[in-house]
Formats: sequence, C-alpha cells, structure tokens
Amino acid sequence: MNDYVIPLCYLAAGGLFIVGLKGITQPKTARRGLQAAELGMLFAIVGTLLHKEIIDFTWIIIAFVVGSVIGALMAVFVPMTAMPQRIALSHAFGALAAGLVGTAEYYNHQPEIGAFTMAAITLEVLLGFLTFTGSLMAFGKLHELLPGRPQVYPGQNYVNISVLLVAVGAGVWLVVDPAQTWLFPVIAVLAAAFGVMLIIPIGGADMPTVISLLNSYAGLSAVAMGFALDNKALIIAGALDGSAGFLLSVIMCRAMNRSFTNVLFGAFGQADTSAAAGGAVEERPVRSATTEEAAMLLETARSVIIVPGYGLAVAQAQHRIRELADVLTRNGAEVRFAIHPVAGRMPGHMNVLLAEADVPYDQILDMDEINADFAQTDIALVVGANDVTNPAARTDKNSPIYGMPILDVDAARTVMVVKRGMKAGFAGVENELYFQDKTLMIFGDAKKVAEGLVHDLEATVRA
Amino acid sequence: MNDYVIPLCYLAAGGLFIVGLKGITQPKTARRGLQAAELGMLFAIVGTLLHKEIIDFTWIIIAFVVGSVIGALMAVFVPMTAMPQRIALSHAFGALAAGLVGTAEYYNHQPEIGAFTMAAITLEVLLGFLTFTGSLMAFGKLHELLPGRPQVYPGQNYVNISVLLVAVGAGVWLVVDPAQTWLFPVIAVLAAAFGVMLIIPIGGADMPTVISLLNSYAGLSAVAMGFALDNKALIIAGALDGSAGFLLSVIMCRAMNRSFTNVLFGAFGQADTSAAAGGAVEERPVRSATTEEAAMLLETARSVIIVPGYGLAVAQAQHRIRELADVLTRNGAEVRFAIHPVAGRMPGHMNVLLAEADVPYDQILDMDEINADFAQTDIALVVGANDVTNPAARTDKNSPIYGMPILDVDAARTVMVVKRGMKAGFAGVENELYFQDKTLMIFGDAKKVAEGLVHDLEATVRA
Amino acid sequence: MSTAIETGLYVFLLATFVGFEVIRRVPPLFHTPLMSLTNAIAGISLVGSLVIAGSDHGVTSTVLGAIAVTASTINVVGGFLITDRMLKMFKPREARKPATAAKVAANGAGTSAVVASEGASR
Amino acid sequence: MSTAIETGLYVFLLATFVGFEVIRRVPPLFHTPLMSLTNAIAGISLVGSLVIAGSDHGVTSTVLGAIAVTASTINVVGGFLITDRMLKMFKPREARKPATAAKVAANGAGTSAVVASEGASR
Ligand SMILES: NC(=O)c1ccc[n+]([C@@H]2O[C@H](COP(=O)([O-])OP(=O)(O)OC[C@H]3O[C@@H](n4cnc5c(N)ncnc54)[C@H](OP(=O)(O)O)[C@@H]3O)[C@@H](O)[C@H]2O)c1
Ligand SMILES: NC(=O)c1ccc[n+]([C@@H]2O[C@H](COP(=O)([O-])OP(=O)(O)OC[C@H]3O[C@@H](n4cnc5c(N)ncnc54)[C@H](OP(=O)(O)O)[C@@H]3O)[C@@H](O)[C@H]2O)c1
Repeated sequence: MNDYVIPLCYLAAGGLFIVGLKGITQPKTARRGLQAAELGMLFAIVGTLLHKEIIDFTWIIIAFVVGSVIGALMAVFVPMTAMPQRIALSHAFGALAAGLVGTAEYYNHQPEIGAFTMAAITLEVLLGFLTFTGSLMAFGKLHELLPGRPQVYPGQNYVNISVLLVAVGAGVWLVVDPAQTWLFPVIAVLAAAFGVMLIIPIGGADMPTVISLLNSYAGLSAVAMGFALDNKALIIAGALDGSAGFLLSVIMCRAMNRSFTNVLFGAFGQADTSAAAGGAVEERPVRSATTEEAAMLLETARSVIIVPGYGLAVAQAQHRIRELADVLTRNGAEVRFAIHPVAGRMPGHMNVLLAEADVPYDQILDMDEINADFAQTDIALVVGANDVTNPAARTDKNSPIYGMPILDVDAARTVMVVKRGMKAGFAGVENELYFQDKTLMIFGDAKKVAEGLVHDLEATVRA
Repeated sequence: MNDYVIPLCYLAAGGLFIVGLKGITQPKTARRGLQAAELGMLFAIVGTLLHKEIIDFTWIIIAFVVGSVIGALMAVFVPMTAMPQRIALSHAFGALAAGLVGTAEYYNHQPEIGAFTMAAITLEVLLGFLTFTGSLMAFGKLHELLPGRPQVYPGQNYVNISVLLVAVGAGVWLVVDPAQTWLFPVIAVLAAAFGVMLIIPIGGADMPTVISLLNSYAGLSAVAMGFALDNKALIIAGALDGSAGFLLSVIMCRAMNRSFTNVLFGAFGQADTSAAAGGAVEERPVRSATTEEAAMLLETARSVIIVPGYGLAVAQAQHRIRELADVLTRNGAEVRFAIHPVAGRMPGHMNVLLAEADVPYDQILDMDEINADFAQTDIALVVGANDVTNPAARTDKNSPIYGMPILDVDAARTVMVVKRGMKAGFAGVENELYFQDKTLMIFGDAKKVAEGLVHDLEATVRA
Repeated sequence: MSTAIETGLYVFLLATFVGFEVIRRVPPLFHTPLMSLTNAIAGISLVGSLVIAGSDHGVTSTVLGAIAVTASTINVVGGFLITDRMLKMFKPREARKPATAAKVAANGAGTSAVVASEGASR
Repeated sequence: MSTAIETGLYVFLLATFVGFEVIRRVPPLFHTPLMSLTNAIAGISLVGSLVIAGSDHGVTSTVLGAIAVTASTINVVGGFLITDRMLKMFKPREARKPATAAKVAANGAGTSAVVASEGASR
C-alpha cells in the first residue's frame, strides 16, 4: 500500500507547491495559493512519516513541538520592519537542516555510498553550511548586531575565493577517493568559514540582494538533498526556492543597474562611510520649510504622490504616513504611493509596510506604472528615500548610480523631501534634487515629521 | 558510453523544446526559438538512432527520405490560406504514427507486457486512431472535400458516446485480462470509428476549435507512448503539444462565449444553413455604395481601421487589402488592422495572412488593444467579417452569439462593410450593424472590391 | 546513467523552468510574501530530517536529525504563518474598514466623489 | 509504484505546468505558427517509430514502423519548414522593404512625417 501512497504524497506535494506559487501572482488568489502550499507540505510530511525506516517518534515529536512553538512565536511577534532579518534567519535554519541531514547521511551510510550520491551529499553540505553561516552574518548586519559597513582588506577577494576552491577541491577528492573520510569535516568547516568571509566585505544595505542570493543557495542545497535521497518533491521545492531567490536578486541588481559581481565583490557603500566620516558634505543653500509651511502647500494640492524609502522603514513611519494620506484624501486630493523596486530594506518591503498600515494595494503603484504621472502631479512627497529619486542616475555619467532607473519626482510641480539632514543615501552620492528651486526640504525624523504634517494639516483644514 | 549519451540526448531534447516554445512568445526571439526546437529534435533523433535494438537501417532511411520529401513539398507549396487543412493533416500523421507504434509494440511484446505498460499502450492506440480519423475528417471538411454542414440525426450523441465507452471498456478488459488478445483490434477499430462519428455533427466553421482539441489529443497520445516506452522526451513533447492545443481551444471557446460541450455536441451553424435554404433573408433597406463612392469617402479619412474576417481569407484578398492600406497611408491616413481572436479559419490565421501580404505586425492589433480606438476613428472598413462585429452580441440576450466579445466597429464615425450579399455569417444571425445609418455596404467579392477601391482611390488622389 | 540521476535531472530541469515562468509573473507588490512563502516551502528539508531523527543510527544521528527537524519546522510553521499574516494585510481600496468611510463622510463637501465611489463598491 | 510510472507522472505534471505557463504568453499574433511548431515537435513520435522500423520483429512490425517513420518525418520536416516560412513573413514596421519607402517618398507632402520616421529607423 505504502508503495503507492508515499510516492503519490510526494507527487501531490510537488504539484501543490507550484499551484501555491501560481496563486501568489495575483492578489485575489494569493491566500488560496498559500493554502495549496500548506496542503502540499502536509502531504510531504505525511508521506515521510509513513517511511518504514522511521521506528521511533519520540525525538520527532519533541523537535516538532519545539520548532512549531518557536516558529509560531516568531511569526506572531516579528514586526514587519524586521522582515529582512527574519528572512535571513529562516534561510539559516533551512540551510542548517540541509547541512545536518547531509552530515548524518554521510556518517550513517559512509562506506557504501555511491559516487553520485556522494557528490550530491558533498554539494548539499557545502551549500548548506555556507548558506547557514552566510545567512547568520546577513542577519547580524541587518539586525545591526554587526557593523553594517563593508569590512575590506587588500586581497580579500582572492583569499575568499581560495577558501571556496579548497572546499570544492576537497569535495571532488572525497568523491573520487571515499577512503579519505577526514576530508568530510574539512569541507564542512571550510564551507562555514567561506559563508562568513563572503558577507564580511558586503555593506548592510546590500544585504537584500545577498539574502535573495542566499535564498537561491538554500534552495539548491535542498535540490542536492533531493538528489542524495532520490526524493523528487525535495528537488521540486528546492528548484522553486532556487529560482525565486535568483530571479529576485536579478530584479534588484537590474533595478540598481549593478552586476552580481559588483554586489558580491564590489564593497559598495564604502564611499558613504568615508564621506560621512570626513564630514565632506558640501554647504550649498537649500530651501527648507517647517511642517506648518509644508502643510499649507499640501492643503492646496489636488494630486500628491508619496515616495517612501529606506528612511521610512527605519523610522517605522508607515502608520503616520497613511494618516497623512487619509487627511489629504479627505481634503480632496488624489493621493498615490510610488514604489521603486529597491526602495527599502528588501524586495517588496515598502509594499508590505504600507499594507500593514492599511493602505489599499491599488493605491500603491510600481515605478513603471507611475513614472509618467509625476509630470501631472502637484506635489511629490519623498519620505526617507534618496538614491531612488536622484536625477544624477539619468544625467551624470560619472555617478556610481548612473543608469539606474529612478522615480521621476523632479517632474512634479513641487517636490518635498523628508529626511533628517543632508546626508547621502546608501550609494553615498549627493542628490541634485535637493538643490532645485522646486524642492522643499523638511528636516527631521520621518515619523515625527509625518505626525507634524498631519497635525498642522488638520489645523489648516479646520481653519 | 551510450548509457550516458542516450539519456542526455533526450534530456537536451526536452529542454530545447521548452526553450523553443519560450522563443515564440516574442517576435524578436521567435526564429531563434524555432532553431532551438529543431536542435532538440536532432538530439532526440540521434539519441534514438544509438539504441542497440536498431539493427537494420534500410527501412529507416527509405521512410525518412520519403517523409522528408513529402514534408518539404507540403511546406513549400501549401498556400497560407490552406493552413488549417495542413494542420489537420499533420495531426493525422502524428496520431497515425502513435497508433501504429502502439500496435507494433503490442504485437511484438504481447504476452509479457505489464499491466501499466499495457494501459499506456491501450491509451496510445485509442487516442492515436481516434485522432487519426478525426483529423482526416476535419481535413475533409476544411478542404471542402466533405460537406461543411453539420450532419445530425436524433440520438447521435448517445450513439457516439456509447461507441467511445465500449472502446474504453474493451481497453480496461484487455488490461485486466491480457489473454483476450482479440480485444486489441476491436479497440483500434472502435477508436477509428469514434473519430469519424465525433466530427460528423460538427460544422465546418467549428473545425478550428476541433483541430485545436485534436492537437491536444495527438499530444496526449505521444504522452501515452512516452509512458509505454519509458521515454521522458516523448512525455515532455507530448505534454507541450497537449497543453498548447488545449489552451488554444479554450481561448477560442472563450472568444466565442461558447462551451466545449456546445462546440463538440451543439451542432452549431445549423441555423445558417436552414436560413439560407429557406431564403428567409429579410428585405430591409441598407445603404450601399459603389467602390468609387467609397473611395471618395476613404480619401478624406485621416484614420482607418481595417477589420478582416473569414471572407477575406476565402477571397484570398490579403494582398489587395495591403495595397489598399498602402494607398491610404500614402494619402496621409493612419491605417491599422484589428483582429478578433476567432476571425478567420484558425487561431491567428488573419495575422499570418496579413504578414504574408507584408503588413508589418506592429500595424496589426488584437481586439483588446484596439477596441477603445474605434471611437476616434473616421472609417472602420470591415472586409468579409460578420459575426465578430455584430452588436447583437452586446445587446440581444436571445442571440446565439450573446456575450461573445466583439470588435466595436459601430463606434467609428463611418462603417464600411465589404461582403458579397446580405447572407449571415457562421453563427447564422442577422447583423444589425448593416442597417445603421452610419453603415455603407459595398457588395462584391472581397478581392474584387479591394482592387476596385485601390484603383478608384488612386484615381481620386491623383485628381 | 542510473535512473535516479536521470529522473532527478528531468525533475530539476522542469521544475526550474516552472519556477522561472511562474515567479516572473509575481508582481513587486508580493515580493516579500513570495520570499517568505518560498522559505516555508524550503522547510521541505523536513522530509530528510524526519527520517534521520526517527531512524535507528545511534545517538549522534538522532540528535543531528532532531536539530534538523526543529530548524525545518521553524521554517514551515513560521513561514506559512507569517506569509498568511502578510497576505491578510493586502486589501483593495473597496475593502477598507467602514470606519474610514464614516470618518470620510463626516468631512463633507470636498470629498463627496470619493465617498460616493467607496459607497457604491460596497 | 514502479519508478517508471512515478517518473513519468512527475515529468508529465511538470511539463504540463511549463506548457501552460509558456503558451499562455504566446500572443495571438503567433497562434498559427505556435500550432505548426507544436506539430513539428509532436513529430517526436519518430522516437518510437525509428526503433520499431529498425528492430527485428518480423515484416509486419517493420512495415508498421516504416509507415510510422514516414508519417512522423512528414511532421518534423514539414512542420519546421513551414513554421520557418511563416515566421519569416512577420516583420516590424521598420523592416519593410525599401521599395515601399521609395514609393512613399515619391508621394510628397502629406506623408512627410511617415517618411521621416521610416527613414530614421533604418
Ligand atoms: N530594497 C532593496 O531590496 C535594496 C537592495 C539592495 C540595495 N538597495 C539600495 O538601497 C537604496 C534604497 O534607496 P532609498 O532611496 O530607499 O534609500 P537611501 O538612498 O539609502 O536613502 C535613505 C534616506 O533616508 C534618510 N533617513 C534615514 N533614516 C531616516 C529617518 N529616521 N527619518 C527620515 N529620513 C531618514 C537618510 O537621510 P538622512 O540621513 O539625511 O536622514 C537617507 O538619505 C538604494 O541605493 C538601493 O540601491 C536596496
Ligand atoms: N477563427 C477561428 O478559429 C474560429 C473557430 C471557430 C468558429 N469560428 C467562427 O467563425 C466566425 C468568424 O467570424 P468572421 O466575422 O470572421 O466570419 P463570419 O461571421 O463567418 O462572416 C464571414 C462573412 O464573410 C462574407 N464572405 C464570404 N466570402 C466572401 C468573399 N469571397 N468576399 C467577401 N465576403 C465574403 C460572408 O458574407 P456573404 O456571404 O454575404 O459574402 C460572411 O458573412 C465566428 O462566428 C466564429 O465564432 C472561428
């Protein structure tokens, strides 16, 4: 009986995972898709528990309960602003599981493993431990337990690549000559070391791209596990995970007009630090305004586009900004939100934050959808966004962000920028936008400024 | 060696077929996609020829040469207007091959076939012969060797379904009790008979939907062959073929607002015949015009949308219509073509005909793309199209085409309709469009009228 | 070539194609939930972990297995729950809570058009 | 369940998903070439036909195999050639043969804008 039930469970799981992902391509079907994926996981678990190799459920039950409790607590209490960290952490968990399973498989069956299975196990362990430590490092940088600045030293890239090559070489040797059992721990340790070394030179703000890439590696380690265990549901789930991570990182690289190599080895975001340290911020005159003055202008606007960025997430200002949008709407203005693909701290992050603050998703528009509309807009209100609005990307060939597609806020009749000071954004370049005649700077923390604007606007409207 | 080469050939073939289909999603990559698919087929053939079961190449070479010559001649000489027939014929060839391979497999290995392989072979033979005769019938109707009218008699659907059920029942019996070898020819003959009976009650104009469905069956018989031979490249190719056919028939059914059941068992298009036979065409006044009069109007138009239909294909008027479009363009008008998804004799047929006549594809727009533009258009020139422009689809709940999405030609300032007389189109319903004040009928064969319009327009422009 | 490898390669090739085709259609709106959903799906490493935690290969193996099961379960349970939490937050304009509409209505003239459209959709 | 069945089911399931995802993106413009391309791909029944025509199972089997090879080859060769013939016909506006542009240019004033845009793109 189980000869039929187990394979069919896995087949169903594989199919349902795909159906799940298809669901999430549309708002209407997204939650149904999620349910399909959940059902798929249920099938996979039931199919696995029917394996006759499993003879003792004690540890399974304990581990399952512990895992469920931790998972549920994390799911309920993690704030939306901490999503990037949580995602990094869960890559670490997934990869750890893959690495440990590979290790156990190796030691349990060690002398009689065929060359192909051995290669799959080696790859699984390599990718597993590399992704585990890499994701932990990414978590540390995102959660600001570690310094966000890229830590670089001369020849770093060569050292890193050598470590990886030695680990891969050891893997090949082990597959060719399985008697060299001492190589196995060497591979595991080198992989873990490489994971750490890979992330050290990458700046905190590049972590989103990096976690997408780690997503892809975690998927590939599941694929390797699938090959090692000859389990097709694992291969399917791993391949889906792998392609999702890869596509997201490609989308982000493209939206920043940067290459993979540049993200991984470019130590981008250094300029930022040095500029800040050197105090090299130029003193040029800008027009700045108080929240009262800004509120008076906003009161007369018929159309406003709000451009949220990384600073909004840092300030956790999403709820206040939504209130501001509500007041403006009540005042008769058409209010929309414009989202750049890399605004914020992870792909799609701004959308989630705004959705959390109860902004309807059809009021949130992607860069391509809204860029043409800035020219017909009274006020573009930039909140904690910088690089994604920098016109230098269009005009200045020497700028590090040249060629990056940006939101054309400078086409609006008036531009208001909310930020704390004149500091540069992640790319470390000055923003010409701030010195234009039509631009008004409102200095302060995004949340405080938004509160002030709501307050003053309500006063103005009432008056 | 071959233990690696053969499976890798098939794997490459499967992958390249998918790459090929991906190519054809965009004009720029379409031909590269085709080349990928060709390369895939080469891999599949090379992989197969390496099989050690093949001991004699005489017949293979003869058959291959004969097939290539016939295939090449057909490809070079078939006119684009005859595409639907050719497609039907090639379904017949593919299905015949599947049926014959299944038959040979059965008799070659007969006593030692396992239940699963037997089921696959039975399905292959059933689908193969059914699709073979069905496609030949479709070819006959499309090539007008057979009467296009639906041939119906009472209880027909029950008889047809009984035949199918008996065939399927015999198949199940054979799988359960392989000793009953006499059942095999019975299955083959019943399947072939069902193929014929299935098409008899379906009208000629419904053949496009039917050949799409037969496309899907042919694909499924290849899938069954893949299961029988344990060959994954076959399964992939068959599944791609099957899903393409299925999706195209769904698209067409949706574009006609009809169900599969209605197409297969509805004997649609009967009304057409009876109306024509009874001469029940109502005598209501219409405004008609000569080509000279029409040319004078066209000369003043700044924007013209040409709506080609089945009549244009029948009249082979595509080249003349393109000349007309050229003259109008030279006269300063913006000329575009609007294509309804089911205009013509097969999905996408109008596009191919216009492309053949050298109309650039960015001048050809789908219904959804252009429907909103009719309201800003001076003249909508309907050439041999009827049902796809019938406003009754929007307004008349009792019309058989109610709910079908149509081209909104009646929104244009002036509508010109080229057709031979007042006869109804495929759906057999009258077209209110022709009796509107803004509509001008130009009676005559589409090709002749187009020639006349070009001639008169050139005369007018020169004058 | 062993059938296991061959099959694995087919499944990997095809699943990757499916993955790319489907995921390229996911709108930026859902990129974060997408990541968290694939995280949950990657909890499929449970499949390997469970067998190791439950089979009889000595204590070390069982402990490794149990840790792996814990880690995978965190992903599965946490991933699905948090994806659900996120997806629930996404609402179209019409579905906003009535309170907003009431507040809006109380604000009179300038916004009557907005109120009307919100009212009509309910 | 035998691995052959299991594998077959996986490949079929995944290939069908891929098929639907890819083919739904084919624009109506290419529906006819799509059909003729899938026809050519369905010529894959050659794989079965060749083995039967070339193996040693008596005359009947060889004849059936030879007919099957002929039929499949017609599909492969004819299908690819005709798809190529069709795809070659599809041209964007800029790629139209120079003769047209010349004719247009000879026509003077009213169409100068068109001429300009055609000229610029070459
Ligand atoms: N989203 C992703 O997935 C992703 C991935 C990789 C890289 N990136 C990179 O990240 C950057 C994102 O662009 P962005 O425009 O969103 O951010 P940004 O260019 O980094 O600018 C953020 C701005 O917010 C301001 N800010 C910080 N904290 C604030 C607070 N509490 N209140 C108000 N303002 C505050 C900062 O100015 P002050 O210090 O003057 O306040 C800063 O200039 C891009 O360069 C992109 O390439 C993003
Ligand atoms: N394309 C597909 O894949 C497909 C599939 C299934 C069903 N269909 C059905 O086919 C129909 C297609 O609509 P359609 O508007 O293209 O065609 P239609 O409604 O069938 O009308 C074609 C018109 O062309 C005229 N005509 C015929 N020969 C002509 C000639 N030589 N010169 C000038 N006019 C000629 C006919 O009128 P006269 O006799 O007065 O000239 C007829 O009214 C729809 O009802 C659709 O549901 C299409």
